[in-house]
Amino acid sequence: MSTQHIDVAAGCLPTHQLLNVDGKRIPDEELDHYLKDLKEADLADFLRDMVVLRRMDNEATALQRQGQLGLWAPLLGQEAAQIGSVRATNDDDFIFPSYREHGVAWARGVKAEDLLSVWRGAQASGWDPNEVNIACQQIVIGSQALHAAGYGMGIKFDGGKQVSVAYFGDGATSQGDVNEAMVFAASYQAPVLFFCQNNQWAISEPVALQSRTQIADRAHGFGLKTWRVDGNDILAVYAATKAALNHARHGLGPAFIEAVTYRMGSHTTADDPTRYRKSEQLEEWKAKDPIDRLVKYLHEMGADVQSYEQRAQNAADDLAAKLREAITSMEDPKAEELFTNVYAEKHEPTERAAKNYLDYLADFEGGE
Amino acid sequence: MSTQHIDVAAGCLPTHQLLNVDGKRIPDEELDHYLKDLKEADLADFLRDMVVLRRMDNEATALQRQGQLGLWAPLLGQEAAQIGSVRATNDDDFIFPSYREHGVAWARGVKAEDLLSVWRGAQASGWDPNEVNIACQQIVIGSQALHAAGYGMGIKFDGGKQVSVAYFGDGATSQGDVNEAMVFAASYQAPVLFFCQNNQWAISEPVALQSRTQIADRAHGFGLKTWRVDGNDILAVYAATKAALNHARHGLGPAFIEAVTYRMGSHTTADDPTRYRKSEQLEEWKAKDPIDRLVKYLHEMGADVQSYEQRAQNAADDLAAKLREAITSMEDPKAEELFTNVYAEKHEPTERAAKNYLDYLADFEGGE
Amino acid sequence: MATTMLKALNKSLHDALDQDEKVILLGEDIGTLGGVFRVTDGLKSKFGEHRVVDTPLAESGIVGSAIGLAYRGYRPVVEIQFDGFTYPAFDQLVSQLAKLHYRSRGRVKMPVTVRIPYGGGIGSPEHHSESPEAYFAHTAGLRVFAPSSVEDAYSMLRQAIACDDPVIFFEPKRRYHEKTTAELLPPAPDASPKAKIVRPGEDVTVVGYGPTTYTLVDAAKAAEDEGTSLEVIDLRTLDPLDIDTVAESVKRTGKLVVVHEASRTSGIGAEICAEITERCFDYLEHAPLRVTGFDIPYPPSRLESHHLPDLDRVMHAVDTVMRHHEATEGAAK
Amino acid sequence: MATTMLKALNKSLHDALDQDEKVILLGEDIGTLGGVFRVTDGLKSKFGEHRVVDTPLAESGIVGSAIGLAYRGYRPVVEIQFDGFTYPAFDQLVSQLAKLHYRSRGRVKMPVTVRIPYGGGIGSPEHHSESPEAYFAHTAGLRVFAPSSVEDAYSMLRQAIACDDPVIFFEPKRRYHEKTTAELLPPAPDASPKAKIVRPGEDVTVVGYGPTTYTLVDAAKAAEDEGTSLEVIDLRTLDPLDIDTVAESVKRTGKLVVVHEASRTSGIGAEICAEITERCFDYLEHAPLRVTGFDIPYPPSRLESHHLPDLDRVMHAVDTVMRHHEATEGAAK
Ligand SMILES: Cc1ncc(C[n+]2csc(CCOP(=O)(O)OP(=O)(O)O)c2C)c(N)n1
Ligand SMILES: Cc1ncc(C[n+]2csc(CCOP(=O)(O)OP(=O)(O)O)c2C)c(N)n1
Ligand SMILES: [Mg+2]
Ligand SMILES: [Mg+2]
Repeated sequence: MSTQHIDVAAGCLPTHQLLNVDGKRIPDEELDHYLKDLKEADLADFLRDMVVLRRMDNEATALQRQGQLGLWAPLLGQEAAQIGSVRATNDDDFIFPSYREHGVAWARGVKAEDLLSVWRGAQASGWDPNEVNIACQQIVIGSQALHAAGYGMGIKFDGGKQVSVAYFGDGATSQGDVNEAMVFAASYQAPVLFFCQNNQWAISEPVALQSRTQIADRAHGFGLKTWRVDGNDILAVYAATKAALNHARHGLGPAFIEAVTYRMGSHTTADDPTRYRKSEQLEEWKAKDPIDRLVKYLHEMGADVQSYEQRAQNAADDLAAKLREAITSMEDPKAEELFTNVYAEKHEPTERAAKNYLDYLADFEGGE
Repeated sequence: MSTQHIDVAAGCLPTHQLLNVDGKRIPDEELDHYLKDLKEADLADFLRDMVVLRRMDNEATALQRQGQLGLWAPLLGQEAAQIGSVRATNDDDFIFPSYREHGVAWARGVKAEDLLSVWRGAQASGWDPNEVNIACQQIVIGSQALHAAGYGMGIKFDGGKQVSVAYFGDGATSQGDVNEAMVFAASYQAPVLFFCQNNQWAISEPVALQSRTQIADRAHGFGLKTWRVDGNDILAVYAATKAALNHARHGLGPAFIEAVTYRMGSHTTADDPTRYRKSEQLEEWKAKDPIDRLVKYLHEMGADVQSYEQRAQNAADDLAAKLREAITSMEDPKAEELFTNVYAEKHEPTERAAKNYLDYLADFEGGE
Repeated sequence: MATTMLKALNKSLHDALDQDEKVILLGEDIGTLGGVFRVTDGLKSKFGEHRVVDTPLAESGIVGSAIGLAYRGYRPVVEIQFDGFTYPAFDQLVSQLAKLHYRSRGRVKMPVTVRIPYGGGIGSPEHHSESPEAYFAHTAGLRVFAPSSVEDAYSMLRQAIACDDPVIFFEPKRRYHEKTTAELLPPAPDASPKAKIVRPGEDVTVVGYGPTTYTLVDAAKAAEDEGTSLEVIDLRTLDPLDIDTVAESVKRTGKLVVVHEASRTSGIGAEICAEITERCFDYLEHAPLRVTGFDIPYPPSRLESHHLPDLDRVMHAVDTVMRHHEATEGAAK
Repeated sequence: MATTMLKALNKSLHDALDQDEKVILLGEDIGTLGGVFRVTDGLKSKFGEHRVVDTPLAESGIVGSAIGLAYRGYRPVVEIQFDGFTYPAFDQLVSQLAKLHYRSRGRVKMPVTVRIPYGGGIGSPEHHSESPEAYFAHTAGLRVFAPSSVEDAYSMLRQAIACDDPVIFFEPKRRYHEKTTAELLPPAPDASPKAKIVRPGEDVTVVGYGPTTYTLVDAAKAAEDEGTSLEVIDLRTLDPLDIDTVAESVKRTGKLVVVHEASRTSGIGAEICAEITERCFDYLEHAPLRVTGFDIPYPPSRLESHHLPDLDRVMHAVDTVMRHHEATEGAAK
């Protein structure tokens, strides 16, 4: 596994950590400011969110094993990166996610059935983008970064106060589209936040294969205001995201965050990570678990951790029940849906094809 | 023309200048070393090369006006960038040029007719890439950067001692392909030199529209060893190219040069630059003319400039005569060439189509 | 009114910008320069740099950011500088633009128009003369418009911009400068373009679009002198393909010739021939024929006159279907 | 020998790597992981990381760097992870790979093989089940191979790699795991693949390739029970298209049905129907029919069984051409 041993050059940007692995709070001159409005209750909510997500992964993985889902892409280990960032956004900041941002969608209020229907293969997409201000999830690596750049250009042109946010992985940074997105956002000084979850792996490929420098340094070179943070430290993620959104929202141009985290699970339920990575690496990162760390910090603060954990478990149980319920009551799509929404306006060939096929089906089921 | 007034952030890399606009030699701790083998005779050759290129542009532009060429893309003003760099390469370093590197091709010995045949529309390409170690010229902006990256990967894999060199413009840096090329070259630490002639314009678009930071800074962020040089200073270009090739050739990974120059002519003979840029800018850059500067330096050195200039004029006259001669004796391609080299191996449908059409033509010309 | 296609396109964009503030133009060199063909001449100075936007040099970026703008409620009109530079944007066109309405289950609309000056015959270097329309006609979710006349250039571009679906809008660049008199009328509300019989006839149906329509009209005139009457159909849209109009004509003439500059294999001509054969089998007196660009990369410009279907090649195909017809008729008599 | 298509492909790559040191494999996850489908399993550890190369996540980069390697004398074999991820590389495939031999006037050869696992039927999410072959068949300069059998997977991949032209090599991914007994033989020198009659018959010619070939064989068996004899042709290559073999068959049967998963409009089926009509017009008893995927984005997997041409839809088309035939025969009697 030689590619794992490539060294990444030491970066020119520091890695912000506000909570160390023992849950100790580390002062950060630049970012502390962005935590000032955060109450204990908010931290308890963070904890709940992360616990719920971990349960979501477990449930969905189980459902996939039972054949209820076609596939699932776990976010296991990336809870702090997703929750810390999405909780820092305003509800009308528009998000362009990849296929792994279930946590982001959940935090914006997406319903259980809408989280699962795509992964079941029952629907082409889950939520309504305009209801939750999250675009359709994106499988084509990196494409959504350009959509975010364009959306941000729109905000700039119409004078809106939102920020457009693109989520993508470390692997995605190699795609032309992600680079072009940085070029466009920088060119128009558009309010765009590029949020990269560097989870160390793109399926079987280690991040060093994609980049010999820190990803954050690359973004910096494009003229984006850039932060590199410990992505398993929810305070650092939250504070940096606040800082970045603040920067972008105030017309100072696009921003970039590299959240250094780890994909503790498989790439998807179809993947077997033991083929390409050592168990020691996983162990190493387990010690940096984002949930444990927040729990330690809450203890440190003298909070009533047990009651928070209980509440989190309840929320997780609740979600788990909803997911199972959603799956068991989910209907298969009807044949006519094949032809629905191919075009928004009247399109005769599609209508004709639909009629022909549905007539054929009716005949077939009726006759023979 | 508001886009012209965008400021580019001051870069973190210095701009090397070894000859100032008055032809005074400025010491450069890092680069001087690479000039040590350069004799006065070499400088005289540089002068000749640049004078010849300027004449080539004039002749080709005139030939285009006379309808002998379909189009021409002048390199006027970029003589030092092209000659300084190509003269620093070894003959077996393989070059992937854009459509503007006539100077590079000429310096490698490409014949007059092969420089013009494409621009006349008589042939799909000029030289034989394997004879002069220069790939076909590239019109699709940025594509060739990936070919250079791949070629460099090949050198790395087979242990060759060459360097692969990609030429492209400032506009090209926005293309996904150029960014992906940097990613690939960096990933394999391949011996690739990316040579960007930042001539300030991509047709009508100023460089600031493409990049808010210096292009060199962007490359630096990808982990490429990067130099930014005054591209109208042939000594700086030559020395930096030597340094960069040296770096790449010795297994230290890919390199990047941003040569800051100016397109003194039109984008192509089809373009009218007065529509988008002020004449003052041109005047400003005329004062930085790469040929004048070398002449001044030669004077400064006490060289017999007049005889060098005479020799250069003779070479230019010679090329001009060859170009005109080449054009007047150039035959139009035959219809059968339509179907030649579509495939390298036998391909029946192409043979059939060729036969049908040629039979039709013969009938047509014979009969009716 | 004396005008050119260039001016008609310019006015179409002008009027669309004027009437809907969500219309926004994006492309390389379209602002200050007014586009390399000057289609957008004067629009930036009139509507401002936030409506007529010079973009960085990256086609995937242009189409991808147009998609983002559509998410925000804009109606972007994108210019690809030349046909051969469409391909870097292919993924955004085919996987994103074409599919987002479907993928979002109808919740997201993509009213994006992608203008592509296309086709050969202007003596350009490689990548400047291509006809990539079949790629897009083969891609569900896109509409493909290919006007040939000045009037259509104006009104179909208005229709494309007004349409809630993405439209790939092919402009026959070698017709840009031809002078003509034309009245530029806004399209009737809700009318979507259909194929048009530009010259009625009885013996052979000849079908083209964009730059070849003119060749077909010339062919019809030439054929008339020889006593053959061609019915010339201008398709106008390649998706949806108005096969009904073609089928009705072929049912009358019994003979079909389809003409385009694009490569032959699996081109628009293949689709029309296959579909017409299926619909009109019992009416056909001869197999439908295609006159197309060859299956070769676009050749150097000094060879392009061979590659482009011209009057003679069209007439040759017409003669072929007619000769057979006459032979059969002769035999029957 | 008991084997699967996966193993045959793996052995084909193995043998090619073994016999020619200029053969080099590039792709995402093809090294340590052995590819997401395991086609390259074990090859990196045997041949080393300079022969079996994990690449950064960028398809244009993969194809573009393969072109550079070909300039240097290599014979790159590229893996695109799934069909739907081909499009970011479209420009490099269509403007560069396809055209460089022509553009260089024959001086540069591009012996690059691009392997694409394609097609549906495996219950995957969007972008994982597409059939983009028509884009490439429409593009001059590329060869397009689409084997259906295990033997062909082995030998045609060897032929693709040995060929001095670029080959887009479509692997029917839903057939990867089917067990079969097959003898894997290197192709005869200089033999280039042709269409193959995999089951002779008399009444209707049915043509398919890749994943649909099996459906056609099943259909032939089913039809036999009903007293109809189908001649099943496996195209094997889509460029060059071996239209002669199809035409000879249709001249005997007088009826044609073409089947593919890809969208209908301007697909391979359109080309075959158009071309066969032109060549076999006087032999045809019924218009050639197409049974294809619909002109829609690939649907969610729980709808894909409708989208994919299945036995019933093929039989329906066969019945249609036969019914007409019988009606006519009946009338004649
Ligand atoms: C254009 C494209 N190429 C390939 C794939 C297949 N693929 C799916 S996920 C993935 C790795 C992505 O890695 P990264 O960007 O780091 O995101 P992560 O999965 O780690 O969240 C690949 C190669 C794809 N979805 N899209
Ligand atoms: C992919 C692509 N898009 C657009 C064009 C049209 N075009 C030709 S040259 C050019 C500007 C290139 O600018 P730059 O890279 O700075 O090179 P320069 O012309 O200044 O040498 C453009 C947009 C093209 N050739 N290829
Ligand atoms: Mg990752
Ligand atoms: Mg430039």
